[in-house]
Amino acid sequence: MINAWWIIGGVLFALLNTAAGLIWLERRMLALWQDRYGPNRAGPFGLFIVLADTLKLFFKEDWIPPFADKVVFVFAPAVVVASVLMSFVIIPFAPGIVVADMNIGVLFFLAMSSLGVYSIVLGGWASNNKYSLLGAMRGASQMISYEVFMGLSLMGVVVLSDSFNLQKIVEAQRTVWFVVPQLLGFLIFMVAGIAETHRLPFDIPEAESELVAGYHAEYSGMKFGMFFIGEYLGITLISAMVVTLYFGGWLGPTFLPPIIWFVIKTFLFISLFILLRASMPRPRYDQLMEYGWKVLFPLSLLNLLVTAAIKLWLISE
Amino acid sequence: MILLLLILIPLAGALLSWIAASRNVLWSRCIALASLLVNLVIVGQIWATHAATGGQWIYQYKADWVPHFGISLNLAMDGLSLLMLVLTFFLGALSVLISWKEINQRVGFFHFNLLFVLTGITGVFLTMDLFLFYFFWEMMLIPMYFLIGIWGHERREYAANKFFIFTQAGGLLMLLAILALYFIHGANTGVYTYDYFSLLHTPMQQDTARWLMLGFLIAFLVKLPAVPFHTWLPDAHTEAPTAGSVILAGLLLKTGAYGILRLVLPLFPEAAAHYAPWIMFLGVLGIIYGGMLAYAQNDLKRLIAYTSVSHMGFVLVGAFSFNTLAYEGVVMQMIAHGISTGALFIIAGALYERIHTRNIQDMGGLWSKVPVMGSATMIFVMASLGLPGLGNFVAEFLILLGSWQADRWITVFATIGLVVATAYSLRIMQKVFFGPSHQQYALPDLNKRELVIIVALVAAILLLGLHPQPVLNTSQKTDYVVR
Amino acid sequence: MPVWPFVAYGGIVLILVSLILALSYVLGQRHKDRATGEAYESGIVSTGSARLRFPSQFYLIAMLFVIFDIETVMIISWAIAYQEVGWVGFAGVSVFIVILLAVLIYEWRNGALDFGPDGRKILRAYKKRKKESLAHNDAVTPLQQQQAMM
Amino acid sequence: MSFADFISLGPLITLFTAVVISMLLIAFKRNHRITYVFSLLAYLMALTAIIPAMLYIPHTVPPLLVVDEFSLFNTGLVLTSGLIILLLSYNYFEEREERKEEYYLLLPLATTGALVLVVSRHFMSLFLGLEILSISLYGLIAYLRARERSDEAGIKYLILAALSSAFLLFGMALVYAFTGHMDFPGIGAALRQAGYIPVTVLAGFGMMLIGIGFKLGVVPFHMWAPDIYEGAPLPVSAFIATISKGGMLVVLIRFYVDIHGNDYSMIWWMLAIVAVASMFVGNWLALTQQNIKRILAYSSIAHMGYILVAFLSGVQTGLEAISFYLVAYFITSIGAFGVLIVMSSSIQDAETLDDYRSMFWRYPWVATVFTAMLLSLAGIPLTAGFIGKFYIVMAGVNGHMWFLLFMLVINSVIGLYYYIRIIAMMFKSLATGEVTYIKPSLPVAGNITLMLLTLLLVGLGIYPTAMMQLIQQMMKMIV
Amino acid sequence: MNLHPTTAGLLLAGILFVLGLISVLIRRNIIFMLLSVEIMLNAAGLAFVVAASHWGQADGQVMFMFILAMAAAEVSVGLALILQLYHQLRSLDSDEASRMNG
Repeated sequence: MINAWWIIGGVLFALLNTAAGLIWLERRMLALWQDRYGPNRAGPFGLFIVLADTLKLFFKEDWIPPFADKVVFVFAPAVVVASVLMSFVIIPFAPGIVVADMNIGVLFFLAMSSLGVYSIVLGGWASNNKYSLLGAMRGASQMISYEVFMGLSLMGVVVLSDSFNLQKIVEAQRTVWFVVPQLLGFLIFMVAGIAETHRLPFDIPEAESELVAGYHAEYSGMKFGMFFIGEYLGITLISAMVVTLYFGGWLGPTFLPPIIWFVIKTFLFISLFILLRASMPRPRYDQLMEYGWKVLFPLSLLNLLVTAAIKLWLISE
Repeated sequence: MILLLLILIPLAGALLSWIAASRNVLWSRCIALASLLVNLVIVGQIWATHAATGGQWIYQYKADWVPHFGISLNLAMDGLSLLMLVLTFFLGALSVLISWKEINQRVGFFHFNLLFVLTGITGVFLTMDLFLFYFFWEMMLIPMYFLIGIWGHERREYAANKFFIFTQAGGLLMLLAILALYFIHGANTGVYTYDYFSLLHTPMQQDTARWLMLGFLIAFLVKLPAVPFHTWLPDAHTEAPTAGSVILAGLLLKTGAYGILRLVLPLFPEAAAHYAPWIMFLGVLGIIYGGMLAYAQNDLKRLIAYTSVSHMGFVLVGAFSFNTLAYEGVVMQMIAHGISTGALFIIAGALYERIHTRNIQDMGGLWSKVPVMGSATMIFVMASLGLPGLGNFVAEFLILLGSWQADRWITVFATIGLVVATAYSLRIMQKVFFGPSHQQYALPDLNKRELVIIVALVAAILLLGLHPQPVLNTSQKTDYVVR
Repeated sequence: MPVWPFVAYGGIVLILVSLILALSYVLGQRHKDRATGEAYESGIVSTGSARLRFPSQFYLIAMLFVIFDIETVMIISWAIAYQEVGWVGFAGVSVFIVILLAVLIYEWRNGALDFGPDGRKILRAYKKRKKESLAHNDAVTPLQQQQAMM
Repeated sequence: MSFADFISLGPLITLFTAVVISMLLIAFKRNHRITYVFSLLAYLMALTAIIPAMLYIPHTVPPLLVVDEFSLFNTGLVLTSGLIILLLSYNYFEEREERKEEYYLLLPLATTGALVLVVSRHFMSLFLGLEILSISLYGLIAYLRARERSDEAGIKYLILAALSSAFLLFGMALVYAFTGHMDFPGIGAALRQAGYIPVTVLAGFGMMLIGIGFKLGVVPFHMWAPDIYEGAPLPVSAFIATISKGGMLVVLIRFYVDIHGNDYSMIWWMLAIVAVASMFVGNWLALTQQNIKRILAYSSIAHMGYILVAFLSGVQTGLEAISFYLVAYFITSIGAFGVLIVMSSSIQDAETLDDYRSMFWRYPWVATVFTAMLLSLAGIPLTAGFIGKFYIVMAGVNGHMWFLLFMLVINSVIGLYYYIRIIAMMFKSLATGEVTYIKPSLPVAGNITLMLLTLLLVGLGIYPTAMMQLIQQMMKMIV
Repeated sequence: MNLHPTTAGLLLAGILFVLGLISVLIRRNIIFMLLSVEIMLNAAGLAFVVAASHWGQADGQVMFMFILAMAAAEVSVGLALILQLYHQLRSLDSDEASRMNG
């Protein structure tokens, strides 16, 4: 058993670095797919751009608009970072390497991810800017809508593994990864995850082309940076969750230690996120919402019912 | 069965005359009159057949109604009921007649209400089941309310409301008492019933009996009315249409007296005896106070109304004297008062029809113009003050004789009431028919229809005064509580 | 499971976040220009506050969310115990979900799930209008038509 | 769920299924008439479903529900009343509201709530039924969007109902915290074992009383009633006055019987005070009102007081009396509101006293019905109300509640006054040149319904035996 | 202070409840009133959970879920009504929304 302090420290350290590193990674990969250079000046492969960006953000003006609701304005970006970071406590990176091995892990994840919507609403509202407000409203409606299906799509996994505990869920995938019996659930969860993190192509709340920068139009400096970090942390979180729930978590052939498997899988999904950004056009807001309510929601209910029926039938056999 | 018929005939008449009125008003009147006359003939027949022979209970009829509670359709007729019914249908028929011209609007509904009241009154006089008694008791109210409230004079709504609320309040107290009696009887004997005969000798605590008696008594005192509860009466009588006043004074008041004779005394003899002095005192108070107030009135109908208070005082005094003489007087008084006061109201109505005022200050010197009406009035005024030879004299004389045995002082004061009666009675004659005439009215004397009515009434009152024996005989067919 | 790592982790996260905020506040530069204090609206001078009324569509979504999220809670509580309750429970939750779907269909048909203008619907309505007005034009004068519309 | 459970809960399930189906019906074909006819059929089917359910009584669906004769009787009562209200509604909504179909979802749903209340024997089902009922009612009360008082009434009811629910829930939680049971018999047993009522539980009961009292509209939780009655559409007011109160009353009776409420004088006193206050406040406030809806609201407050008197008598006759009174009161109230519905024009409801001036001469038939209904409310013979009041007084005398009875008598007389005032208004003639603005719609279905109600009213007033036997039968089961 | 956990929990719930109640009584804005009522409901829910944990039963939690569902439905209807009311009155002051009296 590794000392819990080490786990805590390790997880936090890794996460923050990943989030920062993703800035570089994303830009490099986008460049790769779009056939251009990307950041390549500072340091090897332009890696130091991460450092440069961070420093720049810290020294940027910490502007609080005079017309804004100041307390909420400052508070909002902190929420997103904190809530996403908190979500990671339940992720089993490897056997035993988990901050809090909760028996309601999945629920905790859902709870924390729904906290994220607060940062958008509060940030957008506190900015007292019309773009921000509109972005916030859109973001909020998008996120809360997709949260419903997200929770429902997860239930397929819960039914199969009979537990909310993520370690147990991973253990239950020893024979077959849940992506096989739960393909539909996986797809729904993936889509909902993208919408939850309001990543491209579902970045309706920020939508540069129509809303400038959406809910964080008035943010600058490190507060903007925190939204930024929050987004990357979100990507990581969803990837980690997908891996844990559907792709066997740390499971893998024994020639590599479990944690490496986990990291590899997670980074694959992070790359998938970036690939999606590079390749997909943005849907209209109403298309997004209607797609969710009219397609994903009934599908997720159906998925759950069919899964449970088959499982029950198998048990009774 | 015939008893049920007596109730059903006016009920059917009520509905039919209402329906008929939409076709032809005359039919409506005829149906109403006919149904009452039929009933009058029936009871007359019964009276004639059973006047001399037969036991105390002439007819009885019993059928289950709500067996669950021990409520039955228990009807019975003895002498008292018989007399009351004769009076009811007699006055009922007359009131249809007097409304013949007076009521021109909503004739069907008027007759419906009139007959409905009479149905209720018939029921009250016939029923021997306490629940049923209460049922009919309440049933009288609504149509009477309408009679006053729709066809009455200026302040009709006020009067109607007052009448309704007073009697209803009394009725509810009676309901409580009935129910208490029911449960006490049930608890003591194991038989839960509202049957009058079963309840007659219910053993109970002295205190309880007194409370229950008060419950009944107050309902009847309100109806009667005795003095502290009388304030609804002048209003109701004054504002009601003539037929309504006749029914009120002639019949509704009698239900109160009937209730005392039928229920209060037999059910709670000891309690009644215990309170007798106080109640007799109330009676005397009514006699004198009512008479004095009557004297002070200027409104003719109001004056007559207060005389009722005074006369009913005699009933109260007589009823609580606990001897046969007084009881016979009471029955006699009920009938005679019904006829004489009814007649006075009819005359007041006829006058109002002609000169459109009830204020006696505006009248005077009418004798020369309407001598027939005047002489008729004279007869009834004399009856009212108790002139020998007329029904009221017999009644009051018997009552005073009876009460003398019970309480002398009461009797003395009651006799003083007679003096007051003379004063107010003569005032009517003096102000209306004699004396100076202030205004010149061109008014016709009684027409044929009115004449028929008046003659019938005069005949009745004379018969009562000169040959009271049949009535007295019949009234003896009742088991009075004597001590 | 010990609780303290969780608490410690949470504490560290909080400290970290506030540290970042504080640091940027301390380190950040300050300046004051003519338009610094104005809201950014793509270069146009901003008009009024942003405390606007927004479409009730958003309220509708909030209601939908609240209702369906609570349904999710119910379903979740079944999902955790579905083995114990067996087929009976399954039947129960099926009924529940069928009702839920019925509600969804109802809202769908009533247009609660149409978040934007539906092009086809508008086109259909337009065509209908046009047809009607053509039919009208044959029979009535424009004045009458105007009156009819009023 | 066993087969017996299904059959026993048949009426409830039928009605609820019908709600779901008619929701789909509305989704695919929005048509007032179709929806209306379907709802009528649903009520009829639910009523029919009572017959097979009778085979299995008494049947407990542990732990939440119990189907015995008492609940089946009240199920029938609730369903019949719902049906009648529905019959009266068609024309009313046809004339007033553009989107009227949803009414036929909400009304059966609210009825379902009442049905759940009727069969519940557990806090949970009590709460569920109450909330199904309440939440549907919010919608129903505010249904007429064009009318300005409608959503004011709705929001008022919503906040107050939620508040009272909170009280009810907290009270339940306290009781549960002490006894460890949420089913009524369990609580009763636990209390009996303890032998006394601790302060916590007493506080719990008190808080529950607030919640229940609100629904019943008894003093001092009555403030909402007149406003809501005035603002709500008339059929909905009829619903609130009857089914909503009746359902709650049934639960209250079951709860009180199961916990042997009469053994604890504190509970008794709480209810007694409420009863007396309800009678007085209801009647006094009704005296000065000019709006008939408000008069009916206050009168219903007073009637709840009367019912509580029978309730407190603690004898079996009392429970019978309540059942009978409920039947009479349902008929009467729906009838009275029915008259209001029939008399209302499409522009405004006929609600002020002046709208009824001389009504007897213009619409004699409706006026007769209204008179009959008012007399029944006042408890005058030949009407069901008379027998009902008689029954209550009988129960009171049987239980020696002399003081309460005395209060009841006084209040009956006060009550008489304002009922009579309406009647008197109907008989007044119009002053010359005066016109009434109400142009009643007088729909045929409404008139037929009213006729049936009147027949029922008079029928029960003249021949109550059959109903009494039925009630006596079922009361043997519960006590 | 050495409180039994159940007592402490109930006490907390009670305090929440009273706070909510006071807030309902003094607030004039309908939305805030609604919010306060929600607080009261949640206080009741908390009391249920505490009681359930005291007896080691799940009933209280189930009840809490029902309360949650009911509160949600109530908020939905409430918001709709408030929107409509705002449409008419242009205000959410509860004194404004009190045109009926008598």
